[in-house]
Amino acid sequence: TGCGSPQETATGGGGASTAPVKVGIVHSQTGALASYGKQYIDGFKAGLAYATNGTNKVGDRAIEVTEVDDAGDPAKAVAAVKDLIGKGTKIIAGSTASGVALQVAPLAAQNKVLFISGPAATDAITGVNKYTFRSGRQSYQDVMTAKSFIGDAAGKKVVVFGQDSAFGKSNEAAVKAVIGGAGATVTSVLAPASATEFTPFASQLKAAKPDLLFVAWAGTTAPAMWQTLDQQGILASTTVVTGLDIRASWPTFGAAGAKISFLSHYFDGASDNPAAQAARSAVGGTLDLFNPDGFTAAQMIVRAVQEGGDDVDKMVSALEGYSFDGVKGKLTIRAEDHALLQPMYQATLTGTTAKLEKALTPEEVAPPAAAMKG
Amino acid sequence: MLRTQGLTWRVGEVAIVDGVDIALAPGEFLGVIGPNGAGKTSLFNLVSGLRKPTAGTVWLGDDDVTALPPHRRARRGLGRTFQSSSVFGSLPVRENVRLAVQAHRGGSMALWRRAASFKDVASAADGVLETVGLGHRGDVLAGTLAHGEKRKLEIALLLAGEPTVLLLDEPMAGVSAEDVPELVAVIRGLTRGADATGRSVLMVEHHMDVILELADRIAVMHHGALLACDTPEAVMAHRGVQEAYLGEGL
Amino acid sequence: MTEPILRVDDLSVRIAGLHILQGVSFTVAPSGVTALVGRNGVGKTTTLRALVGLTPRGGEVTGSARIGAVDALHTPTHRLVRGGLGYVPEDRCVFAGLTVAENLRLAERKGAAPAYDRVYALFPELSKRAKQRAGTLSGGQQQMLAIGRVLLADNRLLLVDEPTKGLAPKVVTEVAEALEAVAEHVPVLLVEQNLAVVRRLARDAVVLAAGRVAWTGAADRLLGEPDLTRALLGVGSAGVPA
Amino acid sequence: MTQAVPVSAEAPPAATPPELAPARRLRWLLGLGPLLALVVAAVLPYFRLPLPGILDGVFNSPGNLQLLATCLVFGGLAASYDLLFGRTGLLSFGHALYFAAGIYGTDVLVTRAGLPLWQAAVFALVGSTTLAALLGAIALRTAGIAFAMVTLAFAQVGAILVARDFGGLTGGEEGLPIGGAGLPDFLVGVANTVNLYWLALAYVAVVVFVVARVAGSPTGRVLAGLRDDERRVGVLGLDPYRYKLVAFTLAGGLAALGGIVYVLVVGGASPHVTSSELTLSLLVMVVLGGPGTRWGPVIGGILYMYLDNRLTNLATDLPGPLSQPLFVLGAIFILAVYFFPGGLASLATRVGPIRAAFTRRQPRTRS
Amino acid sequence: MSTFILLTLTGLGLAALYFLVASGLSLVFGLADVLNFAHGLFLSVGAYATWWAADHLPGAGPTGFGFVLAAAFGVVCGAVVAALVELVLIRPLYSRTIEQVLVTVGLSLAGVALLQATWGADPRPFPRPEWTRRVTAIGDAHIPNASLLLVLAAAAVLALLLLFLRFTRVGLVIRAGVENREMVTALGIDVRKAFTLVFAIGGAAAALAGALGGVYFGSVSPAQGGSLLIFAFIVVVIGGMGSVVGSAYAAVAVGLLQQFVNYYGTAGLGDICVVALLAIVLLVRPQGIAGRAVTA
Ligand SMILES: Nc1ncnc2c1ncn2[C@@H]1O[C@H](COP(=O)(O)OP(=O)(O)OP(=O)(O)O)[C@@H](O)[C@H]1O
Ligand SMILES: Nc1ncnc2c1ncn2[C@@H]1O[C@H](COP(=O)(O)OP(=O)(O)OP(=O)(O)O)[C@@H](O)[C@H]1O
Ligand SMILES: [Mg+2]
Ligand SMILES: [Mg+2]
Repeated sequence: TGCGSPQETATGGGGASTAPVKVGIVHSQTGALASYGKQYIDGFKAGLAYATNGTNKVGDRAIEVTEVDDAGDPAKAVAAVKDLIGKGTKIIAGSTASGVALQVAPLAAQNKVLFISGPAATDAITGVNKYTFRSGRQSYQDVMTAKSFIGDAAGKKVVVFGQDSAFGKSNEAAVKAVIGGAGATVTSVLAPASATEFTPFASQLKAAKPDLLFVAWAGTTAPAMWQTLDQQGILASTTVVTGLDIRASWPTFGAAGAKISFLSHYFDGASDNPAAQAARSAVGGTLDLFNPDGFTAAQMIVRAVQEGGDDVDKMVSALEGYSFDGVKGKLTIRAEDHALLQPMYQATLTGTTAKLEKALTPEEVAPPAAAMKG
Repeated sequence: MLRTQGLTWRVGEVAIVDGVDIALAPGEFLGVIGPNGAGKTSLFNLVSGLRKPTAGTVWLGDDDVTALPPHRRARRGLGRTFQSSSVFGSLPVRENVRLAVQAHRGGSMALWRRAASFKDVASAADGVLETVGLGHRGDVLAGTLAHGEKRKLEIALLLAGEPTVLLLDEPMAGVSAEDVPELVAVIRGLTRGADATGRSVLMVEHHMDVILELADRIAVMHHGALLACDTPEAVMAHRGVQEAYLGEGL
Repeated sequence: MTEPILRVDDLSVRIAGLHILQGVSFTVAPSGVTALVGRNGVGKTTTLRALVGLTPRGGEVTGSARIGAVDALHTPTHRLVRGGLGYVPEDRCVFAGLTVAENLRLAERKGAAPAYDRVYALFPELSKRAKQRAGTLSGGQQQMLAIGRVLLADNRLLLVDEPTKGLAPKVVTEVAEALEAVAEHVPVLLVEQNLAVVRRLARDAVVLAAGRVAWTGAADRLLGEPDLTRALLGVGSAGVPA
Repeated sequence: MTQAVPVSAEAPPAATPPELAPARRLRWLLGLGPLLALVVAAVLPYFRLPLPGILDGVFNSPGNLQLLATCLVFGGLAASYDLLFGRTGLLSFGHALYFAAGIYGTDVLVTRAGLPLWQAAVFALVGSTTLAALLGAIALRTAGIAFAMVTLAFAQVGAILVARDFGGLTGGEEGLPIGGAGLPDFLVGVANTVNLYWLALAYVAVVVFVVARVAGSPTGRVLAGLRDDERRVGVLGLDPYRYKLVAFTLAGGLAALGGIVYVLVVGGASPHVTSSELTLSLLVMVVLGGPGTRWGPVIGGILYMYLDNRLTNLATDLPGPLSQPLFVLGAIFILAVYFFPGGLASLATRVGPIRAAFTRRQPRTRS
Repeated sequence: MSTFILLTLTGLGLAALYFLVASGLSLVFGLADVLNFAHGLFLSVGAYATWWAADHLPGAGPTGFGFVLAAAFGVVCGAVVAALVELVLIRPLYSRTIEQVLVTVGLSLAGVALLQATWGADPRPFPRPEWTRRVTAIGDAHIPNASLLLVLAAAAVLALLLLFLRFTRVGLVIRAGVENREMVTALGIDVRKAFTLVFAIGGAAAALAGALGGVYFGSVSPAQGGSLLIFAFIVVVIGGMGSVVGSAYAAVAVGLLQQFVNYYGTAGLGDICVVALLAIVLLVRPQGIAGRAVTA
């Protein structure tokens, strides 16, 4: 033990061009989003192998990945990230939960490290600061996809049914902006995330008689919610659009599934290209919703290291505007706000098999450019 | 000093205390006797305000205190002990008394002053402890005191409040025979002693000789009602008392 | 001198730091009533509760107590009772929410046919009020129920704690008579404040003072000699026991 | 009579408030001890001390300082809860509400309203303390389990309000990262983690000092009295309700202060802090440490948070259910009850006799 | 009007769920003074056991009699687990309420984590007999059969519990024990057997809630029990600890209040109203609707 200043923090690989590059993955290994986290990390490993041709090296520098569990708790995530940064890590990725992403992003800016947010869907991450990127899709792109279901929105009556929570509210806002902006009248019914009995809300939705019902509901109560909407005859009477969740959830739709039009971020079979094939074989047979996010994150990191070495600002500028082929197809990191422009999909679910209806080009679903906040 | 009129407490249809009238002159010592369950403790509960009477009134001095909560009555100089001794078991004896003293002197609501810094409280407390003969036990946890000592401590807590009217509920209960004379002396001190200025005492006790030794008058309770209230001699002679209490009736 | 049904040796009870019973030793004859007397708070109830194994939590019991061959201090309460020990607690403790009939039914013991006829013969009141909630009974009736409960089964020994506590003289007499009848078949250890009742029922007497046995002997002697009575029970006009 | 149990269950295993314990020889030394500990804890960050097994890497690495800061905050929070539970005998299941109020109050005022930190902190503190006073005034009309349940229910409302994200203030389940002009630079950035550590340390010191000071005050006496026998206190001429309310409010205020520190340490608020689990785990911390003692609760809180954080890192490598931090934590709850009946602090009193054996002076009776 | 019927009946369905959890909780508290925070775990156990049995247990299945068998299996599991918890964990801690709270809280954390480690955090599709997926039309109100099933089940459980308590000897012992445990032993009865039994009954009821709740929600997930527990507690306290009938009243009150406020008021207001109701009841009547006054 020697003396040291309490302010000092270890300094990266010390520039030595052969020192390994430290990468920290802070994601949910336990807690409510554990399975999302699992898919992410599987995808990441596949992506790293793919982008480095199996060497896990960039040039002659190994990529040294540290996985940390945040259990979905921002406090734990922040502690973990500070620890990693303190040990000289310059690249952080992961963030399964939006809450985590939002609280880690500021750290990236404060400490000038690269942060590539994972499955977290919140729009607030796009353009939050110069050092924050995202490897997944954002709510806005979901909604753009939903819009594609009703063709000309003008004069249509659209209702949003969502959780009375940040997730629900951000979707509501997006729908108002996107579909409402296109001339539809948008109203919304928000239910407490803790609700277990959905009949009151179902009755309200029924009374509204919408042309399009956009449902933003995540979490363990979803099956009960769908069952109620189905039983109250809502699925039969209007077009209902919602996001297609991970495979494990497909069976819980039961009969209701067939009556819903799904927008999808990704499902196995939505795309087919070298990256997808590589990913598929790497994760063992079938891809799932959040494999691509991990895969893409790895591709971005490799790119950043290739171009930037240990200089974070170089990494940032290397990523801005970068366009490449990922699992989903052609991906582009928009320079202004670091939005990840990517294809989205329309799908139908019969029993437990999803079928691709239509793939939408990145441009069709591109969110409007936001100003970079920090 | 203390006066009750038609004091009654019913639980359901049974009258546990039934129209009791007592009057206590300054400096007077009134003994209360009666069989178990006669309503003695209940009477005390009504007088000290732990229970609300269903009928009747309680006067302290010249004012009606029937509506006042226990702590307000205590401030007006009414102090009591409990039949089943209750002291602050997790506190040292000395702290018990200091708490009582400060409760009486005010200044309990002082979050930021060191309790130790209240020298007057400390000295007053020690004084009281000496009076009841617990001076040497100050540092012991009250919970670990022997029963008789607890009784003394209770009386100390009472004295600390410098009350003008004292209610003692079976102070001798569970006090081993050896301690009795001591305790009797202490209690006598309450009224007769130097520091006692016209202090009135109401005492429940099954221990007849103690009562006879101390009391100016004796009230006999039976089934909640006042059977007799007279000089010791008269009461001992009283036929009803013999029946009700000493049970010679059978 | 026949073998005593209950033999208590050097029984000590400490509760919350109080040394309540300080080495109590006495015996109970196999028939008739033995009175356990003493002023309030000397430890009569504590003694009985210790014998049935109901000493409150945190209380420690030492010494020995044998009911016949049974080691009372190391046998769980329910076993003792099933073994024929009847306990009538100080404050009756009938189940206020249950009817009289239910209170009695509860007291039926496995393996023994309940002797309702005996109980109803002693306390006709109870059969009349079978459907009434025990909580609405008068104190005296509650006491009868409490005693009736234990009489349902055949006991080897009854422990009865202040059955006349807070009862009107008339009721006291009734209860006394009932106990008298009971005592014909079963030995009784009776805690009683009312000396008249003691005089009427008890053959032997054990006097507790300050957690110790102060005197044992024939009840008549105790109550026959006023000085002794006074000295031990503090009833009367003078003297504190040595 | 059996029904008396849940009510009396309020009162924790009574321990004499050390402040009121009979003065001992060398008391001044004992007084100095804490000061020494504080100084040591304060300068530790200047040494790159490796604590293998306990912390990975050197003591003053940002990660460890962050972890310690979090632990310290909860040490203080537990101590504030002990003022309620251990010192006054009030079993509240809603204490975390005031902690959360401090957190969200500060966060919202700084991030949304753009107030400078110190102003936000003052407002949050005053606001939360007032809240505690108001809710306490209602809840304290009940007693025992009822009191516990009312406080639990109030906390639940807090959780609902935060989750519902009224007017987009709290950020709902996503939480609200603290930021904005109001935030002083020396609290921002990994390099400054040590400042957060010192801040948390200061907080613990403040709480322990305040609690000790209050426990040693005339009011402290009354609180101890309330824990033992409320009825008696009333007969002494004091209004129990007033004193209980004072304790409740003060404890709430201290918790809110903790919230203010916590939001800075973590750099944001998340709804986890409103969950009923947290409120219950406070009870665990205090009982783990030893209720009614000066250091027990602090140690309990620190230990609890340490485990809670470390387990997430250590456990994940373990097989089967052991990979679930919550499983291990829950198991620890249960084991703690059986193995530390009187809390960790009771270990001290257990070794007491041994110590006495060495020092000639015959030991004074202490519980 | 049809909305009213719909809300009422579904509200009762919710109430039924609360009651099934609360009744056991209430009995356990009333008799044994145990604040059982692990009670929600019994529900999860019942749900998972049923789910597991439906496709592993021979003879059991997702529909018809097979499902009944599966549910029965779940209920048995719930009862057994509850009994074990009482025997192993609670028994050494009687009349040490604080420690009990800690142990049961710890148990609930560990239990949920264990389920998660075994079957993952995501909801699993729950076996649902054909009939329970359909609705019954009353006027033009479509009542989900699942909630009707819940109401019937809860009513049956209530009736059985009352009959059991009133007419069986054990029931008598339990009622007496709730009043005065000590005196029951003094009559020669081993009251601790009754404790275990009450835990088992409570566990069984909760497990039934789990099995039917699974049908009702269409899925099962580890945290389900915990989320219901808070409300169950509120119901118990409002109803009066130890009173089965009280829990029934309270459950109905809470269920309907939530349902109607959520529809006519703004969403989420329902929960807050429930808490308000709790506060009011307790301030007016600290022992709850049907509870015995707690003597301090
Ligand atoms: N809260 C209550 N509810 C119903 N009855 C009560 C209540 N309190 C006391 N009683 C009854 O009132 C009667 C008088 O009780 P109290 O304690 O006043 O008697 P006491 O004269 O003090 O007897 P002892 O000499 O044993 O102390 C007893 O029969 C008791 O059972
Ligand atoms: N649980 C307890 N905790 C502390 N002290 C107790 C406890 N139970 C009894 N005592 C004390 O033990 C002593 C003896 O009590 P006990 O009830 O046995 O006396 P008793 O002879 O039955 O009196 P009584 O004639 O009034 O019934 C009393 O001083 C009482 O205060
Ligand atoms: Mg009395
Ligand atoms: Mg007695």
